[in-house]
Amino acid sequence: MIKAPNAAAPVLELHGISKQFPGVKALSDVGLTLYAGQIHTLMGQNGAGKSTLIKVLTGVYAPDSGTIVMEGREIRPGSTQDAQRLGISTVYQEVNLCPNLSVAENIFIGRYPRKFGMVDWGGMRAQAARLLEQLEVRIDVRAQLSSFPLAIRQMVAISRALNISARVLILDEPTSSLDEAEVQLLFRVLRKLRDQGMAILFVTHFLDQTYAISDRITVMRNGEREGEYACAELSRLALVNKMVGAPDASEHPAELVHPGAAQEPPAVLMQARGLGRKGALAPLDLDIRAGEMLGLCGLLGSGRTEAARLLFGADKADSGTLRIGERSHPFASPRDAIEAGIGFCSEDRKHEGAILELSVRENMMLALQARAGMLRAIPLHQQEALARDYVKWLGIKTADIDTPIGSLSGGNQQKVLLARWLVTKPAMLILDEPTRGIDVRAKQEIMDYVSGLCRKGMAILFISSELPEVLRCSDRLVVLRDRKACGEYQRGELDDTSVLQVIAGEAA
Amino acid sequence: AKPLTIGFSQVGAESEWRTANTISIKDAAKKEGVNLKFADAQQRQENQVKAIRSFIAQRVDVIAFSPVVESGWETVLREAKAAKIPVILTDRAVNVTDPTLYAAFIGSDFVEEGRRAARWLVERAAKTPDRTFNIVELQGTVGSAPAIDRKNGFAEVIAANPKLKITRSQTGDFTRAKGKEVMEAFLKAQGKDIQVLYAHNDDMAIGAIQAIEEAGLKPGVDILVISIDGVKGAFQAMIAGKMNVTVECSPLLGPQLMSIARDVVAGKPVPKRITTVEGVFPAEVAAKELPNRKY
Amino acid sequence: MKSPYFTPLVTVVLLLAMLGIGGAVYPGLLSVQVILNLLIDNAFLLVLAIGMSFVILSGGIDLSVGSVLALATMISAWLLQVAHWPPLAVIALVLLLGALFGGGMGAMIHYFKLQPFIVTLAGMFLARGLCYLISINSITIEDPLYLAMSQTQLGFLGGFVSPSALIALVMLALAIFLGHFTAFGRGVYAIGGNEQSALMMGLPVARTKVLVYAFSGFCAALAGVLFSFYMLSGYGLHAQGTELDAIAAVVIGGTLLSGGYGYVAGALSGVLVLGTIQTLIAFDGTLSSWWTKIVIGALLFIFCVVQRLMAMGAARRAAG
Amino acid sequence: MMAAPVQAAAKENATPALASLLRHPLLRPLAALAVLLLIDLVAIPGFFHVSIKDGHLYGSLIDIVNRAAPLMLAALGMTLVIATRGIDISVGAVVALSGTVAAMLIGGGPQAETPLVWAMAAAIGAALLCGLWNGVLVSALGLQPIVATLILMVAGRGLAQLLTDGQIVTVYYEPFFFLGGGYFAGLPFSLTVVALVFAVIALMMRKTALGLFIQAVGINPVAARLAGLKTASLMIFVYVFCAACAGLAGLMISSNIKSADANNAGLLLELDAILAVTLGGTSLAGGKFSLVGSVIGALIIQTLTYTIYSLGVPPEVNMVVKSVVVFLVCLSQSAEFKQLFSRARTA
Ligand SMILES: Nc1ncnc2c1ncn2[C@@H]1O[C@H](COP(=O)(O)OP(=O)(O)OP(=O)(O)O)[C@@H](O)[C@H]1O
Ligand SMILES: Nc1ncnc2c1ncn2[C@@H]1O[C@H](COP(=O)(O)OP(=O)(O)OP(=O)(O)O)[C@@H](O)[C@H]1O
Ligand SMILES: [Mg+2]
Ligand SMILES: [Mg+2]
Repeated sequence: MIKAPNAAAPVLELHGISKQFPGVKALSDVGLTLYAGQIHTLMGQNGAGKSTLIKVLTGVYAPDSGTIVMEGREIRPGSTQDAQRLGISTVYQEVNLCPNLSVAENIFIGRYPRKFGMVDWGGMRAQAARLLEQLEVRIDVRAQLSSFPLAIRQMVAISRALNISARVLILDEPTSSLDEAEVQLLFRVLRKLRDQGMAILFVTHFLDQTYAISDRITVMRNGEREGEYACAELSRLALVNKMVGAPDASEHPAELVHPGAAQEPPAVLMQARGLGRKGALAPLDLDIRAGEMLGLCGLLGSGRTEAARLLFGADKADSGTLRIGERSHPFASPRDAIEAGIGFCSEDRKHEGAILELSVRENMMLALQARAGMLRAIPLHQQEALARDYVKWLGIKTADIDTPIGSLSGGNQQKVLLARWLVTKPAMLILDEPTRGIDVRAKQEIMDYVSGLCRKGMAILFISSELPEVLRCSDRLVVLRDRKACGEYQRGELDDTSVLQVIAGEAA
Repeated sequence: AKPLTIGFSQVGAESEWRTANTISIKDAAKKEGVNLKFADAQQRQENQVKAIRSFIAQRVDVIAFSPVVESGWETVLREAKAAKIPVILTDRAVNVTDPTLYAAFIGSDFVEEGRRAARWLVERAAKTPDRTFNIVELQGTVGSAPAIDRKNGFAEVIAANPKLKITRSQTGDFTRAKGKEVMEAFLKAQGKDIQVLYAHNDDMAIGAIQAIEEAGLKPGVDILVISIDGVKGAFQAMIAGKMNVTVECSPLLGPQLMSIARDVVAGKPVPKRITTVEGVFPAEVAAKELPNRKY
Repeated sequence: MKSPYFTPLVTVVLLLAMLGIGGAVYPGLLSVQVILNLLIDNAFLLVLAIGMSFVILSGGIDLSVGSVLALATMISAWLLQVAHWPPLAVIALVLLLGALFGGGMGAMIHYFKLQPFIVTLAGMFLARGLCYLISINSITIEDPLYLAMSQTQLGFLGGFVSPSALIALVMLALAIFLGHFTAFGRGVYAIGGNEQSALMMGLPVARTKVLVYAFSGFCAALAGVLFSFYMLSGYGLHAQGTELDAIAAVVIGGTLLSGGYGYVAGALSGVLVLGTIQTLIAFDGTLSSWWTKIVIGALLFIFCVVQRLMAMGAARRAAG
Repeated sequence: MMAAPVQAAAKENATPALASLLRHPLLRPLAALAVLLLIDLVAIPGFFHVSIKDGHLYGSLIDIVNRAAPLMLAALGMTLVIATRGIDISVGAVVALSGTVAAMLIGGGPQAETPLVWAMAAAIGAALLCGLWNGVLVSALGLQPIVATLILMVAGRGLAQLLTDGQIVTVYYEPFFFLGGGYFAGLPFSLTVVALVFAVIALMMRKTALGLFIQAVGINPVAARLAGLKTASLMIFVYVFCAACAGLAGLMISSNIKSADANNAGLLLELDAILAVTLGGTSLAGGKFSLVGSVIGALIIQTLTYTIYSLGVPPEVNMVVKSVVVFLVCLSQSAEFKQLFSRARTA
């Protein structure tokens, strides 16, 4: 293909890619062009077809039609292995690593450093530690991957992709569970790679990140390519409008006003005193009130997820008390907590949330049914009605409520899992990164919806690595640092800059 | 004197016959004050070899065993010989190049049992010279020594008689359930055209008898039933007129084993091959014989 | 499920305890030869378990190994006794056939996305059936090399071991190397951990899976060769139900049946545990057939439960 | 592969309803069964002949369903265990144990020493205990299902033999024979029992959330726990249920042969049950399962066995025939294989 002489030749071109899944046209006639030394961002709503495009490009799916041209030659990667060999290195949306192997192996498996024809374990560990150091992750690289939280796993997956000396690097929502600081580190590395002449394809739902790093943006909508734009020439508002395909969508709706915040603090629903677990969380005191949204914030690994799990009884606390209603001891199991009217939406949707082969409806009904007990089956028509309602309210893009959740896009799976807890109408809901991987528009809508529930009296414990979101939504904020609570703030006491100082431990 | 210690490796407990065999040996040992080391091989030869090795390690006075199969004993028997422990075989023989590897073999001759069963049938057939007999055969476990030998012995004798013909032959794994299942299929496939059932053991015969009855035929009358072993159940069936003959294969080797073992240890010469005395019991003698049956 | 790495160690400790108690109860149990007999008598099982380890680590299962073992003895015996082939050629051919048989099953499992359990179950029937097609009788092997391998006693610590035991140990060393120091071995672990991820990480999943079953088939054939040294015969009923022993040995040795977790060396401890249970029973010498079964079950139970409790305790201590 | 011609022929005039029928997961096991029966139709004269004898139906087909009944029961129980990602290899031992308990209690006389109902209840009780044992080992202690049930597989049969001293206990008490040998409405009573058990589970699947819970636990136990399922009691339940099915199967088998054979009853039944479950399209990796599929799987196995007997296949070839058929049935269920096949045809 002949390009204007002043532009560099494209590294990778996709033409007319189409892909049909049973009942869903995921991609129709999509094109994409990547240039060396550029970062290209792919934007689109949940289920627009971004991940599918990437999977077609890297040989996971065979396209129904279309061609892929790399450096002037047509390629047909039949597997990820082929793609890697051709110089395309990918981090997929769901972290695809082996939980049973060590961190170091996960980075190097497939291309081990060798010594005397054997795997050079020592060398490998040293290199792995060095690679992770680049992203300021300091962990024991010999430890099993499964012992680390999602964010760390995400970093490991990124390190793995970075270490493949590739011509093209593809990152599908790598930042969805990372904190601001980690994102900045990642961007620093990406920029360096770009300057070395690598072509980078990046997917994110964060507009800030898009504008911070992209050179070009391709917008997808409903499996089609809406258009390709130079980053500098596209305003945020225009971008969002192009994604949703509505000319009148405004980017920021009115700031949320939370009437509960101004009035008398309502009754305490749950009270934790000295709740802790050795090695996971220092004893924590926490009051959660009905009708209040309590934010937990902190850095990666500060212990937010641990706190949530202890409150929910997913892990057993080894110290402290938990008072809710009549009971005064910590939950022994999630079941206990659910019976007490608590819900917990985990951050790790692949391992702790979705039951991939079951349908959207079944996934949604699971917690409700568990609470009703096995014998009292919710009648099918009622299940269907509920599922349809939530599919509509949360804008879940699915062919049918009986589609297996595994064939939904990542963001839509997340919405289904959120619905699983919303249908139980809990007294208190713990949301750990509930909007992970959900697109800008939907995120706002979901948080508004949740805030609405809160106004009606539900207590919500909200954890998110997106500080602005936490600040915007929470009535009260508890800051964690090094697995210890280190401060409590009312709405408005912290702003975008001071919160950073607090969580980083630089006196507020 | 120190009591005699015998290490005995049994095949397993796959049938009543085998259990009777075990009991006979255990009882005889107790009666004679012999210290018996008993090891059950759960039907596996390698377990028997392991057991024999452990007997050698425990330095028993005599090793006895009922081999699962005939072949494959050379090495371990050499070890026993090197340790100067005499070996006595029961029930089944072994194939070894050096016959001094074992001192004696007490047991039945499976081929002969097959022949006896056939001879009974030949005599019976002689009474109705103009009739032909279609025989169905229920074999034992495929590949096992009694199955192979009983089949061959039977086939050898009836080969001479053109009126006796085996029309179907299938394995019933020596069990009642399988015997019944296979016989059901035979009856459907061949209808009324079966005159004789030859089963390699009584258990299969008893199962098959039920199938015959359920098909509306009279076992023992419409279909002659011949089998081998001579367990109590077979005698009861014969008394009820449902079975025609059983060829004895005696499991009661205990007393013989003990006395041979004593002789061997004492250095007395013993015959290499000791065949157990076994009878053929047609239905006519069943009622009289039943009270004498020990198994 | 979270503490597979403590299990192998616990297994060894328990094994020693079991032998110690056994030695105290049954004099003569703790002699050098009895311990070496554990190796001699279970050499073939160890080799089977090694192959099985890889299959299980990859998240599969191979039920055909016992039958393939029997088929290997049968083919060897037939080639030696009836076709009069030279012994080394026989061994080479049998090993090759075993690997092909396993590889064939592996290819069906991978390319046609069939369940390992059912494919290898059919393979189990097939191999056993092929034995009977060769002969339903057992065939005694009289080849001098086999006789030598069978009867040679290599002196060791005052006792002796058989060449087969030595071969099995060499095989174990090779397998440990293969499992922990080669790309193939690590690929097996990765596939067992998460096959989908392994595929997405660009590992040669197809090749590895087929090779795993080929390796297991090879091990089964090698076990067959060792077994024919041991028994000097080929027989269709040899080693019935051994696949279960091999699986049990691997699992007792600390490998998770769901794949991905465990050590190849665990196979040895698992095999020794099973062997020790049998030895204890043989030394006791008073158990009837049914008590033998019950006691095997009870010992297995005690062993597994203690192993599990200790592993859980260790995990808790490590976490705390 | 065996199913291919049937499907290809049907596809030509496929309406949408038919198309969805063709994609139905049960189609393939059914097709395999149909092909087997077709072979019987051609090769075995009178195979489909069913007559009336003593007021009930009589014929090969009746034999097959009657014989398959215990296997169907075992397979039904096994299906739920497999759906939770487990496996139960102690089924055969439980069969032996329950048959033995009943036969021992009834005794060898023409009259029952213990009332029949009590004897059967005791047998099923013993089976339930076995299931509880397995379930506790798996769920409370976290042993791997295969080892946990291996313990009972070995010891259970030993226990049964201990009860009978290794002897076969023959029963002469007539009413006991009805369960495995009687007829109800012209059909084997065993079939009625299977139908009842099936109806009970099917009803439970429909009217309670059991099916959903079992699948959830089988696919993602961690997520299931976090959603508030009682994973431990569910696990115990499936093992207890499986053992109860096995216990019933054991009663049926011993009733059919009018004796309890602790040594051989149910030997290797677990393998056949697992085979039936897989042939029915349920994955051993847990999750989605099909009860009807397992029943069809059991029928396939029994039809195959019966065909081998009826065809006069020499016993030494049995295994090879069986394995080849299993391979073919598996391949016929593999979409990948069909692709290969059609690609070869177009090329
Ligand atoms: N394996 C599959 N089977 C069936 N449908 C699928 C499959 N994978 C994706 N889809 C469908 O294809 C469409 C595009 O999904 P894709 O995962 O590409 O979306 P996405 O743009 O990455 O969304 P998100 O932002 O939520 O990750 C969705 O409607 C989804 O339901
Ligand atoms: N930068 C880091 N360096 C080393 N270890 C880290 C780092 N970040 C997290 N960890 C690990 O994270 C674990 C604690 O994570 P936890 O789930 O409590 O985090 P969190 O506060 O919920 O944050 P997030 O949800 O963003 O992961 C510890 O096991 C710790 O070893
Ligand atoms: Mg996506
Ligand atoms: Mg977290």
